[in-house]
Amino acid sequence: MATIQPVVLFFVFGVLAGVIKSDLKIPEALYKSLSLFLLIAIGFKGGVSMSKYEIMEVLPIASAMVVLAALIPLTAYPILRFIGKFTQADAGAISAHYGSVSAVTFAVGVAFLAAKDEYSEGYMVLIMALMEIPALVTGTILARAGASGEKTQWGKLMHEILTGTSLYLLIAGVIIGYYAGMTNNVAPLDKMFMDLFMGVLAFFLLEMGLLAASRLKAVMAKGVFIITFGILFPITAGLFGAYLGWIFGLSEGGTMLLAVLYASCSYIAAPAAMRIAVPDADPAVSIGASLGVTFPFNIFLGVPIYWEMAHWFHTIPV
Amino acid sequence: MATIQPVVLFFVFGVLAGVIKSDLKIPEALYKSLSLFLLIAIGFKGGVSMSKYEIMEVLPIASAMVVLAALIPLTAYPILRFIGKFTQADAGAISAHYGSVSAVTFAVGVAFLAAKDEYSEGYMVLIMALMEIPALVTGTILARAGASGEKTQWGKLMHEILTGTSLYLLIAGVIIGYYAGMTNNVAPLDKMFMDLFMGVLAFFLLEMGLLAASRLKAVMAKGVFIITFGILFPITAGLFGAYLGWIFGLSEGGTMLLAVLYASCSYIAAPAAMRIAVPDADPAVSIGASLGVTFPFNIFLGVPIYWEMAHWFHTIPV
Amino acid sequence: MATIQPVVLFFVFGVLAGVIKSDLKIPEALYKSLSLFLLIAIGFKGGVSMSKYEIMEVLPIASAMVVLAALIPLTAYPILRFIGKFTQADAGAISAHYGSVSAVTFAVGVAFLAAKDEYSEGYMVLIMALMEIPALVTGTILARAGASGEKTQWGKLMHEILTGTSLYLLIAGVIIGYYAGMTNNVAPLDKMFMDLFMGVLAFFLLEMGLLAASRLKAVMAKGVFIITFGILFPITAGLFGAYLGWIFGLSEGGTMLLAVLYASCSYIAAPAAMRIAVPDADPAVSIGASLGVTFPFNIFLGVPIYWEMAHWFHTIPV
Amino acid sequence: MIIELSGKKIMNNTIAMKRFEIVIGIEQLEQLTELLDRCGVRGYTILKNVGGLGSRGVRDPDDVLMEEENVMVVLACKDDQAQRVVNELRPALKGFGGMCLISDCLWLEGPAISY
Amino acid sequence: MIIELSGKKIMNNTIAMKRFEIVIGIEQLEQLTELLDRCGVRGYTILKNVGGLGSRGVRDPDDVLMEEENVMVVLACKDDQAQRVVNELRPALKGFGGMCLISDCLWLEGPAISY
Amino acid sequence: MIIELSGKKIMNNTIAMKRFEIVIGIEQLEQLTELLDRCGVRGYTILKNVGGLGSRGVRDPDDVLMEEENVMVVLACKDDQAQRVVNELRPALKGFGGMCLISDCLWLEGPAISY
Ligand SMILES: Nc1ncnc2c1ncn2[C@@H]1O[C@H](COP(=O)(O)O)[C@@H](O)[C@H]1O
Ligand SMILES: Nc1ncnc2c1ncn2[C@@H]1O[C@H](COP(=O)(O)O)[C@@H](O)[C@H]1O
Ligand SMILES: Nc1ncnc2c1ncn2[C@@H]1O[C@H](COP(=O)(O)O)[C@@H](O)[C@H]1O
Ligand code: NA
Ligand code: NA
Ligand code: NA
Repeated sequence: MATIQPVVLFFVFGVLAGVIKSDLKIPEALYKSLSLFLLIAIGFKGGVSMSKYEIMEVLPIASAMVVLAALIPLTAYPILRFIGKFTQADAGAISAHYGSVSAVTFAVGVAFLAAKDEYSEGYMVLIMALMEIPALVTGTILARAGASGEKTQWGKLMHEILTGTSLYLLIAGVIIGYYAGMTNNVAPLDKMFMDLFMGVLAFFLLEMGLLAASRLKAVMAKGVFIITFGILFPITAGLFGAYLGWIFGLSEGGTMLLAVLYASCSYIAAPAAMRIAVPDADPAVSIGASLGVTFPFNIFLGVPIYWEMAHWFHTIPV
Repeated sequence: MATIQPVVLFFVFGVLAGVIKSDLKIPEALYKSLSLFLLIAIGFKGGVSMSKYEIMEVLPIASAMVVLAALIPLTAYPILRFIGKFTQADAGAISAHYGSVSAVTFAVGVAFLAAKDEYSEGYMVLIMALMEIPALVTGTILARAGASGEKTQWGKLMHEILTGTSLYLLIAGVIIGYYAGMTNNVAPLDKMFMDLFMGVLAFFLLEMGLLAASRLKAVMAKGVFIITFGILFPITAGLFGAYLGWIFGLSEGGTMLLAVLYASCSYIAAPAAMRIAVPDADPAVSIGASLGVTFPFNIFLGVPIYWEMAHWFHTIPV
Repeated sequence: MATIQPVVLFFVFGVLAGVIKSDLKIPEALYKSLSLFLLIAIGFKGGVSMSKYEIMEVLPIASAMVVLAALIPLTAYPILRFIGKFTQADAGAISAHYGSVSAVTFAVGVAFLAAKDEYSEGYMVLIMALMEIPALVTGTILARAGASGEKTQWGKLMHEILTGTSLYLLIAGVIIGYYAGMTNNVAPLDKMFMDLFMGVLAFFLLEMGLLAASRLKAVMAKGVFIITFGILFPITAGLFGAYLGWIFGLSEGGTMLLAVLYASCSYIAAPAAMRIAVPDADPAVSIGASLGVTFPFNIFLGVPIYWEMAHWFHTIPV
Repeated sequence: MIIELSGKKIMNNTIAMKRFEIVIGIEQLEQLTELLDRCGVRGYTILKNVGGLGSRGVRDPDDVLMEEENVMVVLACKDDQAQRVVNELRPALKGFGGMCLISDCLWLEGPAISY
Repeated sequence: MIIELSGKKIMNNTIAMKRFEIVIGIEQLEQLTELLDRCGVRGYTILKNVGGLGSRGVRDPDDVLMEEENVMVVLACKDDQAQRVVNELRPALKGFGGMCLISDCLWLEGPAISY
Repeated sequence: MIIELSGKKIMNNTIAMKRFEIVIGIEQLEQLTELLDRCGVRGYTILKNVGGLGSRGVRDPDDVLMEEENVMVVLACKDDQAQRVVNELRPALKGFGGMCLISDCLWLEGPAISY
């Protein structure tokens, strides 16, 4: 079994600080600055490595992987609605969270591969950026279909999804990285966006730990179902992602990252979108499940498991 | 024509985010931290490279270049007053902005030279720091001479100019860099102030783009004159700067940077000074012209143009 | 005499900015972010180098050095109470500050050794983290013993000391650094926590200068005693620390760092603890002495002096 | 110096006015300021980063994940203006949530008129 | 539109209420909100990062070394509720320090009831 | 629990007072606190990072280029003190701009006296 990376220990110390009620606090401006950094840096890195392929070649495969991500909320919804007994609004909103992705989980996956010196396809970043769209739209439809009450604000929702900070900065990072790669000008920017990546991730994980700790109560209140769901669902989604990655001929690293994307769930972009699209859903539940259960599971156990999955598929003789 | 540097694309994405009303926001504390960084880093870099000359040798030339900067507002004022039909206060205040300098434009110029591996004189930073003084004083005189109303608060103004963050940190950076250079102790500080320079500039330009977008309406309201002025005036001032640089025997890189300094205009130090010295001027107009027109022009087209100017002068046989 | 390091000039420019009333300001979020960084980085660095010894071997020596730190407030208290004529509360609180340590002074000491390429024991960081405990407890006892009024909130105080940000992040950094060192995974994190250390220290010292300047008035009001105490006491404590370091067989660098720890005094953790434990003490006095007198003395003169002390002891033939 | 609530000058150099104190979510601030502009209001004060408890539960601007923030708008105006504000604000508040308190106050004359 | 202080409806679409304005140190905020919960209060507004002068001297939230911060809590409720708050708050404030001001106000009807 | 505006104790454990609510630019805050000190005021509360609209147009503390910021100062004091504050403040406000509202309030007895 793969060793735990030092960087994820920062998450542990964040949670612990919350639990023992340390006065440790991450200034809000730092948290926001770090997430800007991570989004740009992830995009930039992906863009630089994308500058080495023919984009047009990968486009159809990438699009397929994005579109198929709509299956995730479609699978999650009935489980949440009929086994979990959530309201339609909550079940739809949680589905949208699980269909959407977590850039930080992705970053932990990238760090995992880097520690192993494993190759992965740069355009996985693009897939990450675009996967939000089908997931959030599908989740919203599930939450609102046939529901009475105010009409869904589709215009506002699509604006939020398409211009939201996460998608926007990832894409901006990809384009700038791509341009820098094409014009051989990566050099002066990499000191920031590549060299410091892991250190910034460390700080961010510390804060994520604090935030997760602050959500523990909300998770506990929902009991066994949400914990079970928050662990079993990502494993299943990750398996599906790994399978797709293998089918589509990704490298082992890329296969694992696709599994991570399918398995990870959002706690920033999705809540923002759901506030607009499904205002009657309770954000405490979806954020609690996403950040309090699935996120820690993914960064500690999920990532190594998805790696094993990717590895296993790649040993299947074709 | 020289290629556009990747770092300036961050400005483009900042403007675009503003235009499409993305919820992208740079925390105020980050913006302020980045500008502290840039000022210190620019000063430090200049100081380190100054430690390689005899300071006394360059002092007379440097002083001349600083004093001659007073000609910029003297030229801008009549154009603004009589062609642009601005009030005396506004014309004077805008003149002060254009006589003053933009450290970020300078930084883009330095990055441009770095990408070309071109040498430039380190003491250009000192000139930048000091150029504010004659520009702001001249602009204030133009704005207030003969004007009725409250008396100009010269004491308060000079205090603001001389102890303002920009001038202070540039000079502090120069002195510390000079000392570090002389004592061969640059090494541990360069990882921060030199290696990260470009990455910090990237973030800063993203925010500048957002800020510029928020000023577009104010610029549009002033119409054709301000756009024409905001482009033609810096070209003229830049040409004058390039001519002076060549006359004074600067290197090609130094000549170009002097052109950049003469062409660039302020949107931080000058507004602060003008608030005190010319409270009846409308800051929206001067910041709009400076940040909405001249700044983008300079970083995209101006810098390569001033480089061509510098190059052209240096091909003149002496 | 050793040369002054460039990084401490940032402190000078911070003080100067305060004195000339520059509008230079460090955003609060930046100050807090930088101190999080410094604590983690100091811990991490120590942890990495600790991963190279057998921890169990050093534990007894380290514990002795921690416990003996309780002697510092015990020495300071009678001087403050009977010569300085402070109230029991103030004398106790100031003793606690001087028994406690300043991570930034320690960092300047580490930088001093780095510039000289001198070895020091990594576990000094652990000593620093733990020294707070006996110092703050002893100081509180001194301040409250026999005093009437509300009962000391020992539970709350111990919680504050043990879970306070400083101790917590230092220990977290040590553990993560230790783990990274053991598993040979330091590499991606060192770009942040080691390479940028000096640059971050520079910014932090700039802010410390501003803060010290804002305390000058409070110090002056207390006159000659506090200045004399603020200089002579750390020299004495430092001598004691150097003696102990030598006795315990530390390297010259380690001996010097122990002197620095004994000599330095707190202005962050101690005030927080004293607010809870000794609410009737005036924080302006203790912070003024600590930050306005002892801190600058230590980083400019103290550090080189403690180095000479360490050197001198090590020339004694055993 | 007793304040009489009769709407005329009652203390030297003061003018009787109405004070509004409105708390709403920041996402509605633009709509509110536009509404106030439409009413011809010439001055108000905005405090951001406000939290609280209300019918929608706790709203904490420091919770980085929830992104909830209230704003408080304080507004002094004359009685006739006040009536106009009340008429416009009441229906709008139904959509906004939040609250609006109204009380009497005196405006100390001196600074430029901005009411 | 004259405000009469008789405790009944006095302006169209408004309800007479009491307005509390409490300023305490942030370290006591949790205790205060628990106290208000106990009194059955259903709405209040919290402003953080507040400074001031009082019996304990100057408190400046911008002073990074002193770590002193006040909060202001604004609270509108009906008269009977107000009496309960007064009864609970008075002894607590002795420990807290700070201040509490009470005044009359009108609640503009419209938004969901949160008092 | 009806508040009578007669300046004497009217509710159990409360003292009738005047409440000042002053909004000015942050650049004048120091002058204002000095003025209040001169009047013998012993307590006030300061809220920073305030924006608003007034005779000088919009002032937005979040606009990093304009560097405009208002502060709100809330102050409770007894009637005689209040008169002194009014006398000093009125001329000063002419230079400052901004606004000052005055109203009646009750001070809940309990904490240390800081008025
Ligand atoms: N009628 C008013 N109601 C509430 N606040 C006001 C009013 N008039 C002015 N202010 C506040 O006072 C500040 C300065 O006003 P002025 O000096 O008139 O521009 C404004 O930015 C507002 O915050
Ligand atoms: N009774 C009240 N007193 C003071 N503030 C209130 C009250 N009710 C609501 N609020 C404020 O208005 C905000 C929105 O209220 P609501 O729309 O009812 O959730 C709350 O978060 C509080 O800041
Ligand atoms: N008379 C007053 N007017 C306004 N605010 C006050 C007054 N007295 C105290 N305060 C506020 O209450 C806080 C705590 O007061 P104290 O506990 O007396 O130091 C002060 O820092 C002020 O913000
Ligand atoms: Na997912
Ligand atoms: Na210029
Ligand atoms: Na010590």
